[in-house]
Amino acid sequence: MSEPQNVEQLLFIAFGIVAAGGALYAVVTRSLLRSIIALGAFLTAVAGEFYLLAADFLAVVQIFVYVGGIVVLMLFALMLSASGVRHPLAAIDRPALGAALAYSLGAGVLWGSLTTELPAVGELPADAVDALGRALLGSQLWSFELIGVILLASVITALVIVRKERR
Amino acid sequence: MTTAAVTLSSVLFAIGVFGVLTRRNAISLLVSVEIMMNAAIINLAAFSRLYEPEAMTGQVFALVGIGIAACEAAVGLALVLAVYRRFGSTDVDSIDLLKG
Amino acid sequence: MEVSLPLTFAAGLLWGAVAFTIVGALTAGLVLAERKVSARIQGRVGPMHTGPHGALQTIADMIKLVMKEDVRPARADATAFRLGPLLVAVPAVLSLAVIPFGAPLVMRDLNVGVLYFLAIPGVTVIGLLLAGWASYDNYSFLGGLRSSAQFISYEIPRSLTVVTVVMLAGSLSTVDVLEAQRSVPYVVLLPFSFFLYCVTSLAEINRLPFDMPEAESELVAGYHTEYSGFRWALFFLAEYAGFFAAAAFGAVLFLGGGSGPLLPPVVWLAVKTAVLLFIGMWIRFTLPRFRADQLMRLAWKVFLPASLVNLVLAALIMRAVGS
Amino acid sequence: MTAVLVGMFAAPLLVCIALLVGGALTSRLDETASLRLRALAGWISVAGTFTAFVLALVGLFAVQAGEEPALRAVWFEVGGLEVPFSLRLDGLQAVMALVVSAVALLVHLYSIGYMHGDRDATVYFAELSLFTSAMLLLVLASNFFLLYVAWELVGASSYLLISYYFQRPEAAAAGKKAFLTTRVGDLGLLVAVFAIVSQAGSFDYDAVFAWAAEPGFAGAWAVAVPLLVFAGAVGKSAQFPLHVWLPDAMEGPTPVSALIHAATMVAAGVYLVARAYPLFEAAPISLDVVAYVGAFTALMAASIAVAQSDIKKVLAYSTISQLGFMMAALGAGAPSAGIFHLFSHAWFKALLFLGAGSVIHATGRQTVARLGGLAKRMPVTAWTFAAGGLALAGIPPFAGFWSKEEVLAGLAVHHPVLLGLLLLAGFLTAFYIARLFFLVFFGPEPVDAGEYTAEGTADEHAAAPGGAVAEAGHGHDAAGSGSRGAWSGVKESGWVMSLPLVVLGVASLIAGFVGTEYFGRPLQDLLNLEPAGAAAAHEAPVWLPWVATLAGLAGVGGGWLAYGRRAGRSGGRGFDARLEGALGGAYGVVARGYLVDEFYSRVVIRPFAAAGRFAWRGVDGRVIDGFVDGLARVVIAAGGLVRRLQSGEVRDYLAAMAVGVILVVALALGVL
Repeated sequence: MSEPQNVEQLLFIAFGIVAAGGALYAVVTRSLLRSIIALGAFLTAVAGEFYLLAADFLAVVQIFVYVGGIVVLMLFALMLSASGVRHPLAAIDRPALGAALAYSLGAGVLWGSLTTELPAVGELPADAVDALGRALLGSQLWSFELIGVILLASVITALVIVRKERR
Repeated sequence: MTTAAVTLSSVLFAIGVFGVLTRRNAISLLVSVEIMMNAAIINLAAFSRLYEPEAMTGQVFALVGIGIAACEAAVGLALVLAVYRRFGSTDVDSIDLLKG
Repeated sequence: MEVSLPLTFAAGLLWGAVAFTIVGALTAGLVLAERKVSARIQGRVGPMHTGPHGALQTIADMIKLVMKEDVRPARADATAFRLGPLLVAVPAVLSLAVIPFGAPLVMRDLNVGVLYFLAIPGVTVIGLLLAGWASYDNYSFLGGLRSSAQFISYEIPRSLTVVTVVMLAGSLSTVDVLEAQRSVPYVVLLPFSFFLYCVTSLAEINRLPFDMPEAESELVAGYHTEYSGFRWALFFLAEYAGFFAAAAFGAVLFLGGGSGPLLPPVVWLAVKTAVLLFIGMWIRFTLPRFRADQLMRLAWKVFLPASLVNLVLAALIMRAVGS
Repeated sequence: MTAVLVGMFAAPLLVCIALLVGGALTSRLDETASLRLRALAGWISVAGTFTAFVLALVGLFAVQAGEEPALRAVWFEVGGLEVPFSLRLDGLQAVMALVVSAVALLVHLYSIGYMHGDRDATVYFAELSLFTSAMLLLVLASNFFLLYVAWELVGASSYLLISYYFQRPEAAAAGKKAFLTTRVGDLGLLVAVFAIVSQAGSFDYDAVFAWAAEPGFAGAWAVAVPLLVFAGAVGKSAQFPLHVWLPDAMEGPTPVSALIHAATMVAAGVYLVARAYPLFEAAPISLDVVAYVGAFTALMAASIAVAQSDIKKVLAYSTISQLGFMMAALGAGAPSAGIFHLFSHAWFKALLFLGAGSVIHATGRQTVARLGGLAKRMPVTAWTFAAGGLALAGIPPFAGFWSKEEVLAGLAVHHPVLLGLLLLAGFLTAFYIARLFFLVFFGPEPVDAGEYTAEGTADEHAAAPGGAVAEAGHGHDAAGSGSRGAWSGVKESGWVMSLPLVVLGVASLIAGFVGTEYFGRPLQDLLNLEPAGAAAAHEAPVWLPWVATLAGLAGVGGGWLAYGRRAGRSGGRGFDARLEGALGGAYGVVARGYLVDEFYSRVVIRPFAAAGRFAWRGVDGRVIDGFVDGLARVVIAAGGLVRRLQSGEVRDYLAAMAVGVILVVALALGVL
């Protein structure tokens, strides 16, 4: 299989613009709520990118976990900690420094990725979900188990942190 | 496609860094960090699709990344709530008891 | 695949428009049906004046709603207030995309269809929270928080329950799941899963006996207290779309979908869905409401462990039977 | 037999551990259980000691039957040196083990009554059991390393017991003094052990003695090693010049004085010399040193005892004096006579101490001048005390007579001068014990309780053995202020205290026979210590026993004349005053132990303290602290500079981190 089609590329770029726009808005807006909604839009756009990259499973998981989970969690946190809900956030602080560092880091990463020699293109398996499942429970079992352990640990940690102290 | 994916990822990453460096609110920081995570995950998915489609390693790691992002959000937001209870604010600048 | 992708997007837009229309019609029908059923159960006659036996009552209601003034509380956050109903309604409609209404009648046979069906409604939580919060009203806010907490809590046992079906079918595609049930519907093989699915689905779509979030007696009308007119209609539509989607999906997962003798698949699916819908309404007008804390305790202390046990047992039995 | 050897010291040790652990647990968890444990502690440790006693008896019979139980294991190895853990029983060790465990058993039993109601009784019995265990280990050890370990354990537990009433500064100071003074001697022993292992290449007794018996063993080592060993013995057995700690050690509870500072631990020095006798034999000059030190100590301590006003001090100096007798016998080439005297002394001296304890327990007083007329109120104590006193005075047929006679006989051949000294010491011994007996048990009862109460509680009651006694004392004082009869509340102690007195009284009467000709000298046979050519006892002049007995009778008679005869009137206390008047300042000097303590304080302690102060204020305070403080100041200053980097703001750290990441990326890309 060759490089994917041009239309797909166009769609990819279109989603990319949505994603970058959402991300930018999320970072610069002075309303925390809008920031989170923009994050949701950004994440959905990224899910679209995943779909275009033939990672259907990843796309759905992105919606499931990120949009349905993390964004909701952030909204909860926002609403439970009343600060920032009704009041605008502080203005962007030290924009010059942030921009300079962000620019150099992004440019460095981009340059590094573009100049790296990459191996030849392989074949996409017929049933990608099947292959992913086999990888998860086969060659990559270790990462699968590990993420399970990390999830358990973080669940317990979050519970311990949030629970009210007993008197 | 490679160029597009890599560019998108770098741009998103830079945006995330910018947010982390310039925002004061703890939840904003988490938002920015999630953007950075996603930039990395896009790279994983893209390289998995474009250079090693049959091995699925990239996708597996993207899943791991999403899982870690979920953990991070859970623990991070729990901390935000704890900090809010303690300091009455979610601004990270208000938490500076460790000043040297 | 090469050609299909852009086409899919185009088709998706078309399907979306069609689906919205269909869902609108469905909602009208369902509301009428619900009112009639409730009247029947409570020994009344229900709406009788508009159309024969009140058949056009809901059409009239919808026209009224669309034409009403759009009222927004003065201190409400405008963006969030507008976004809320949309984020609730759109996913409810979108989740219908993977339901196979019959061999050709599936909008898209995603190879992760089942997962998609579970994931997309999760987005509605954002809408609920936004709607509840944007209204700048304590009842709405509490209603929004309760709804989302309930949704998230019941999403977990529901997903775990659906996993048993996926395990048995060996695929995440809804079409494949249907294929696998050609001989025996899964309700026979997985009765407990079916039960869990029905109960958790009722909870997820906030219907009685799990309609705590909008308990009139304590929260006025929950997160949509401050809504009126078309936006309120969207919530209404989303609720019935969700009800319908859950029933249809249940029919697909456990009752063999469109398979059946003589009649075309669409009819069979409609019949099976209708049965499930009727059961839902029946329950609504029969059982009392749970209290908020009982509701959450039920989710985490009963349904979550039950679904886990169910999952493990199903896996063990599958392994033992050997396929 | 291995089990016998191990069990003998392990039983009290286990009791000690159990009591400590149990006490620690219960004191934290449950007060009722703690009290119950405290009440039971004495019986638990009696059980442990009884086990040891039975095992010691078994061992003794086995040795008598010709067995030689032994046990040897490698403890650890250092370099090429193998340090063994070895135990054994031969005649000497079996006798010692029996004496130690028997006296320990009686003292444990006695302590139950004496310590009744004491708040820390659990700790007391744990410490007492620890001592018993350590002492038995010391006796059972068959190599010098283990001997030294046990030696120090004994010292440590002695320290603990002397300062048992550690809330009182005197007791704490006495414990410290005992520990430090014996330490001087212990250092000698330690050097001796080092010298032995470096020269003989082994710790084992047999190997070392074989090495000492070699013809090549002579010269500096041959003299140095026994003298260093003797230094240890001098410290532990309170011989001149290291005797100063023993009188102070009377600050401990009286049963402790009986067990440790009369019958067992102080005898360890004597045992050590007897044990290492082959080393001494190789260098006759070292034996002479032992003999002279012993005889001198015997006379000096006996003379001090005459002028003491505290019951326990009299007995303490008496102990020093008697230990001098034993040392003299050892040095004169009659080791079995020395051990024989150790054997009989253990019984009657323990008896005297326990009798004194009984008096103190009943009255709460221990100054002779404020006691009197107790014979009527405490008959058992009085008569057993009399038996012990007669044994000490060397009046036949009491035990002390036979063993002292042996000692004198051993000296008679080669050391006529020392014989004279010891005869004089024997006279003084009889005199001071008679004085003590008459003053305490006869004469008028002290008239006043009220007059002395305040002072009494201040200085005498200082040594009071426990809460119950204090109550008894106060009760007596209260009664005394009401009626003239000062002793109206005083009565004989309970059976747990009387029984040991009676047993020891009988032992004081008969224990001497095991070493006499009439019974075939079974003790000496068992000990089998006599050097090859010695048969000293048989060569002694025929008149010697008569002279010795005469000296004893003269002493007792003199004591009766001075203190007993006029008991009805002035209570004999007047004689001390007359003696003081006659002797002038010399009496005070004697009473204060010939000012040895003062001498040490001037010559040793003050220079050391001055040097210590210089090292503390001058060297440590200025130089070392200055250096350390300077370092700290430098670090603080540097920290003050660096700490400005720590703004405490997360985003500053994040920015710094971003810079770091940029640097790493740049490095990875090869830009830098």
